[in-house]
Amino acid sequence: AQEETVKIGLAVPLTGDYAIYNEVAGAQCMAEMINAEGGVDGMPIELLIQDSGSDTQAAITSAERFMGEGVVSIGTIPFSDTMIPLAQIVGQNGISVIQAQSTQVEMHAGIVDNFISNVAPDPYTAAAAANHALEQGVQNVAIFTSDDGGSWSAKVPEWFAEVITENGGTLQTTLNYSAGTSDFSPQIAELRALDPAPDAVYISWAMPEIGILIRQMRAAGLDAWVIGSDGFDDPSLDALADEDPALLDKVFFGTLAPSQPGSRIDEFQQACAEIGHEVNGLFPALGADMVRIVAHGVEAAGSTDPAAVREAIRSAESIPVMSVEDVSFAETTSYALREIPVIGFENGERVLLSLEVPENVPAWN
Amino acid sequence: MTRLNASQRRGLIGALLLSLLILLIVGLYALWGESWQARVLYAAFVNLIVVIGLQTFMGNANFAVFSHAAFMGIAAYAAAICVTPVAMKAVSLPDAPWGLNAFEMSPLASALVALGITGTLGLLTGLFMSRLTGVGVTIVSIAILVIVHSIFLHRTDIFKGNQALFGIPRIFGLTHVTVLAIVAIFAARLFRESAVGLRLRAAADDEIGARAMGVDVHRARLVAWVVSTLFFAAAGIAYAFFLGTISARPFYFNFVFLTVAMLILGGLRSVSGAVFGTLLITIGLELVRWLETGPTLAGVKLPQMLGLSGLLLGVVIVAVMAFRPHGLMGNREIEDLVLPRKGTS
Amino acid sequence: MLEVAGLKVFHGPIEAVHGIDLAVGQGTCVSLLGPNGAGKTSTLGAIVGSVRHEGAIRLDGRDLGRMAIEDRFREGIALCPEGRRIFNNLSVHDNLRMGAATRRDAKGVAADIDDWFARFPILGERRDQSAGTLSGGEQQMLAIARALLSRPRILLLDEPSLGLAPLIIRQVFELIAELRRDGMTILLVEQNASAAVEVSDRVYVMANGVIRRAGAAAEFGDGSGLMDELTGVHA
Amino acid sequence: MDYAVQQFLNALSFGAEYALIALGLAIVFSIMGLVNFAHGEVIAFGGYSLAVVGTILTGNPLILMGFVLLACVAVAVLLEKVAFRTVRDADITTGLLTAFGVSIILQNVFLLLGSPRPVAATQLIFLDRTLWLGPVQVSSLQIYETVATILAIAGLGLFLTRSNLGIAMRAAARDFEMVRLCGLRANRVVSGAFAISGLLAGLACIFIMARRGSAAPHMGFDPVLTAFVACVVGGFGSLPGAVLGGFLLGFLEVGMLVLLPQSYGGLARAAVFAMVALVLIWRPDGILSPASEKGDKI
Amino acid sequence: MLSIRNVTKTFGGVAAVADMSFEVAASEIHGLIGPNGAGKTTMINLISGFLTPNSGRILLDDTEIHRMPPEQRARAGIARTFQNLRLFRNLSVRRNIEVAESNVGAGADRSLVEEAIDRFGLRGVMEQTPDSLSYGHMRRLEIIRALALRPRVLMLDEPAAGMNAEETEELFENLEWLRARHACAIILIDHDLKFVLQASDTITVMNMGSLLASGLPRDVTANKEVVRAYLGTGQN
Ligand SMILES: Nc1ncnc2c1ncn2[C@@H]1O[C@H](COP(=O)(O)OP(=O)(O)OP(=O)(O)O)[C@@H](O)[C@H]1O
Ligand SMILES: Nc1ncnc2c1ncn2[C@@H]1O[C@H](COP(=O)(O)OP(=O)(O)OP(=O)(O)O)[C@@H](O)[C@H]1O
Ligand SMILES: [Mg+2]
Ligand SMILES: [Mg+2]
Repeated sequence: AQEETVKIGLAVPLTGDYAIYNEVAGAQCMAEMINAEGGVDGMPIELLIQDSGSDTQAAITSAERFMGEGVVSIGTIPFSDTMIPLAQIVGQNGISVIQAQSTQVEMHAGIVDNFISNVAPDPYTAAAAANHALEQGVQNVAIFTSDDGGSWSAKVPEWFAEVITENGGTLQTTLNYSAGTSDFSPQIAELRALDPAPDAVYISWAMPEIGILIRQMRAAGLDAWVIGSDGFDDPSLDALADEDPALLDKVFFGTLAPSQPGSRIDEFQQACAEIGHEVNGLFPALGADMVRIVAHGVEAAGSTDPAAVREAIRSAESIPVMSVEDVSFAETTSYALREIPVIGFENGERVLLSLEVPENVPAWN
Repeated sequence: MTRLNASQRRGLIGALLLSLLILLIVGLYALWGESWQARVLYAAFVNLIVVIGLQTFMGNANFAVFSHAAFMGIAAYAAAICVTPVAMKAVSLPDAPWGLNAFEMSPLASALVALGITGTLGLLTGLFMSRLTGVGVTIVSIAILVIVHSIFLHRTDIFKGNQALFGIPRIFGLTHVTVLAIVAIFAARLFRESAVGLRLRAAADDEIGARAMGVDVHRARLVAWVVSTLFFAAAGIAYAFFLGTISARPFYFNFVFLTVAMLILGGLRSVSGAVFGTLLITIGLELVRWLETGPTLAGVKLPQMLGLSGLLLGVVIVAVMAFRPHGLMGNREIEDLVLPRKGTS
Repeated sequence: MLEVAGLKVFHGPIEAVHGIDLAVGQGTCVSLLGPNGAGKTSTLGAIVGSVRHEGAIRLDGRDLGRMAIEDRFREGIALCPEGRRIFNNLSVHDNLRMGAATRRDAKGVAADIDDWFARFPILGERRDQSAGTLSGGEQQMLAIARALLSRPRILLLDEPSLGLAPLIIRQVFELIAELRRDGMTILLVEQNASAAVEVSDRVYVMANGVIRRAGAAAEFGDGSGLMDELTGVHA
Repeated sequence: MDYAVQQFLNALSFGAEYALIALGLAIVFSIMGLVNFAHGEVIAFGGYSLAVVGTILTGNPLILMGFVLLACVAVAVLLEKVAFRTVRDADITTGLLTAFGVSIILQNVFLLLGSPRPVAATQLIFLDRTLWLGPVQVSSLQIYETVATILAIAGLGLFLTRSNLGIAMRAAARDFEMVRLCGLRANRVVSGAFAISGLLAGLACIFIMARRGSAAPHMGFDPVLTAFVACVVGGFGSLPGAVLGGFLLGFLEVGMLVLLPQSYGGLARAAVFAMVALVLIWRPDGILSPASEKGDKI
Repeated sequence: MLSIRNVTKTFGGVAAVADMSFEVAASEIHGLIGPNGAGKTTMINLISGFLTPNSGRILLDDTEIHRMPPEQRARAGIARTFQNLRLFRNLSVRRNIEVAESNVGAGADRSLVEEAIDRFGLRGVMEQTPDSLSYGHMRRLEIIRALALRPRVLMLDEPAAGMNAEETEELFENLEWLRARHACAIILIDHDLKFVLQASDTITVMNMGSLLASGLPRDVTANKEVVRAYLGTGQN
């Protein structure tokens, strides 16, 4: 039966520990843009949003509710402990989980077959960042790991180090930290004791800890590169330039989609601001891609039947999205193989340093 | 000596009344409920078992403890690792040590193993928990929570940390957890009215007075502690068997706050309080979740106010503490509302 | 000096004192006697403002009715309470300082404290010990001393002899007599009727929340048969 | 050698920060028997007020520091008035749970009014400058922090044992009404205690903000949890105990980070807490057990 | 039956009990008197196990008990009341008694406690919590609760404090009844000398932690030392 609207459920964390990873703002903005142009095959897109409070049970409950309302797809907390059971449960009704920003490798191990992520898994960003580091002549690296963020904080630095060592570099030391660290002095003392001084440190984490680390390293006279992952891709990192643009001089990160000034994301954010949506940062912006992908699937399938839409998405040669020209799931089935941007800073302004699909991604599945 | 004294008989009546309430709710759902509400009910009953377990220690001994999520997690992981088929574990736990991914057990055996492991850990921790006093109990319980959580996070080869341990057979449904909840209610009531329960409550009021009356305070606390960990274990098993995927995340502070708030609202001194508190907060949270999405009420579109649910918990705790420090029920049990005691003037 | 008229005292919903009248003249000692539960402590509680009450309480003609506890104290009403209520966690010396906390003359306070140590030498010996570890009787002495350290205009004593050895009881009653001679106004609640009557100018006898008898101390002889008479009526 | 000295100084400043927060907890506990878990949110409030005032009013760091102190004192006193006064006579558990409730409310208010992501407030990071003492590099912040903590401890100790108000504060811990019966305005006494704890929170907030450069809803939770542990290890309710516990925790934490092999790095926190549990088994009331201070006799 | 042998307890520098020895025979009422701070309450704490002696021994029928924890001594038959009441505030009067009762074997004499409840006038308040009782009732409840342990030694710390002559008399009669009804030794501390002398078979007088005198009531009151340290010259 033909529905009059295309419904997308978002059982996402607006509060709680993972609140910064939700894709609501970009999705809302994109849905409004599409609806303003007549919708998808004449059907408007409707977003059903519920706060999961970062809690798995709450997310699944909301998802079950959405199922009753006939959604085409669902987005949720981008961590596998929620995405897997949720996908299993909504999969019984043929509904897909389509994530705007999930980089977790586990989701692509074949546990669930109704999962699609708009971005490439973590090893890609690690490899891209490592490749750029090698180009800068980085040889000796130290990495920071933590168990607090799952494989994202624990494994990604190791993948980075793997690429470095495979190309003749050295992993000098692995340092540990925990979420909420507000003083890295002990780790910095360790870094300072390294001989030779490290060329680069890698950490897959987010603000404000990153800011503290950068500041304390620079204050301690360590001028090694500080390299990171998509967690760096947040406006609050750029804000360090207000203190001192030099703080960001030797900082870069591999991320999910280009977000420097003049990039498509940047333009999208400005367009959204004009129609009254504040879309702040990478993760919120990527919600727009997710909406575009679903819209494309509905159009191609000619229906809102979730399974048909999923098939259509997977068989499409290219799907135009907001953040890059297009993505495709034809080869990978569950994630978009994208060019990975490496972004750095010049005088405190973001610049795109490289954009490639890395060839030398460490084995991850 | 199986003859029950007057309080214990009243306890059974009370437990029966509470069970009827639970059955009534399940009945209402069966008749008119929507499918997503089954999940709400399931989660509520799992929480109920935890809150009742909390009541057996916190309520009777009058200490605030926060380690229950840890024990629940231990049981959930133990049951999950035992029950998940070998073929699935090859994918989900490829690096597990000690042959953990090379065996599988029946659900019943897995549950028993989980209860056994959790109970043993309860006993070991209880040996020193029962010796601590005052705030020390709270702090060591927090230490247990943090330590267990760190181990979950760190030993990713066994627990997968904040990633998912998936592929657990989804064995349990609403019926199972309803039965478990009712068993828990009876067990907690009988414990409260037992000699140990009575001594524990006496010691909570006046430890020195109780010792002078021959109460072995440490032993009573130890027994209650171990019993309460078994409740948490049951809840953990039910959680894992229902969801099919677990991670370290749900077994931490957020869950602790939620369940403690439930207990406080109802009143930690009584089992009925634990039940009412759990039900009320569950309903309240669902209401808030619905309100915060900005529904249309009587033709008026309410504004969207996402994020209120967290606030609600805090407000409930503070308001209850300010206006009814002993919770809705205080010292009373459900049967005290229905059948007044003789001789009270 | 202190006048109480139509005083009712409540503990939650329970009315413990049912409208009593009482007067304590300047420089006199008045005893309030009666069996357990008569409402003596409740009456004192009302005067210092720690329990809910109705009716008039006048100090030198001024109504204290709505005044807060601490303000009544500052008007010169000090209480040596039932159960002593010393600060267990403070040293003996600091307990005494608390009694004088509203005084501004640090030297005078120090001198007064030394006086009390001279009067009760055992307290002096325990000067820096936590008051909670004192024996029952030592705590009682401390409570009396604390109440007097503020140099109140009127002193309320609630069973000051409770738990004291005979020797010390005598000392306490001698102290009361001495204070009276020095012009202190005293309202005394006691179980030890004969000793109380002996030091008093006037006696009120209370039972079940009402005043049963009132009169000059002389009318009560040595106070002995008093309680029998009362409890006989209400047994 | 250089490395060892450096790590020693690091441990000292970690310890000083915990001690400062622990003192704030201990003073409220020793006076009111309240385990104030909302102390962390007082610190966070200071952080947010720095962010707000720093962007809309003035960038002058001295004024801002004064303002942070003021904000923390004000919010601590306010919390006492609206939330803790009602549970003043309640037992420890009631107070502790109330404090938890207050902490949850405040965190959510920060979340709703602010944002889940950190709000930048970098006006105080200038406090953190690198100094060289011979070959050893120290942060000026570490020095300020250690000195401030020592001054705070000394000042507080004198205040509580010498001044009438200080003695009254300790007395109020036991018998609130009796303090009033001694003519002291007890509400002021308790407000005073909260003001002091707010002041200590404000100091801690300045140091934390000087390092973090941003405020976030949960920023106070972890340090306060650690400080709470420090209090208990030291002997809850004992001010010297809080200080001792704070420094002990600082040394344990840095020691664990340095000594544990990297493959066990994730267990550093677990190891610290396990040691704390061991200390408590050895001395259930903490190292400097305040039992004598409580002075209870049977 | 209960022997205290050379027991010493010091707090810091203060010897609260110094080298005390005395014997309590089965089914006697043994008065323990002395000035404030003499160490009487400390003595009871030592016997009931809330303090352990620095030196010396405490024996119950030739068994050393001075290293046992209090609860074990309670179950061995040593019961006490407290100078400051220690009732279980959230339990009904009945359950207060049941706490003690739960520690005695099934063979115990059930009717003892029931009779005591009637005699002490608590029958009508069994389902109330102690807070709602008058102070006198609370004191009586403490005694019954201790009695529910079926003690062999019952120690009462100032049971008559705050009672008037009439009530003290009633307490005395209840003690007499108790002695007739249940064979146990009673250690009685009180400052109401008339009451103690009337009730006790033997009296021990303590002063500054040590034994000052002991013997029959009339011998003790005649003792000059006792008069000087405790009673003061010219009795009242
Ligand atoms: N806090 C309270 N709550 C309820 N009732 C109370 C409270 N305090 C006293 N009462 C009741 O009020 C009445 C009077 O008590 P009060 O303490 O004033 O008597 P009293 O004359 O001082 O007796 P006593 O000689 O035993 O000290 C008693 O019946 C008592 O039970
Ligand atoms: N825990 C303690 N710490 C220090 N001193 C103590 C402690 N307990 C008792 N004392 C001291 O020991 C002495 C004996 O005290 P105890 O309470 O036994 O006296 P008592 O004979 O019962 O006196 P009272 O008749 O006044 O109750 C007192 O001087 C008291 O100050
Ligand atoms: Mg009284
Ligand atoms: Mg005594």
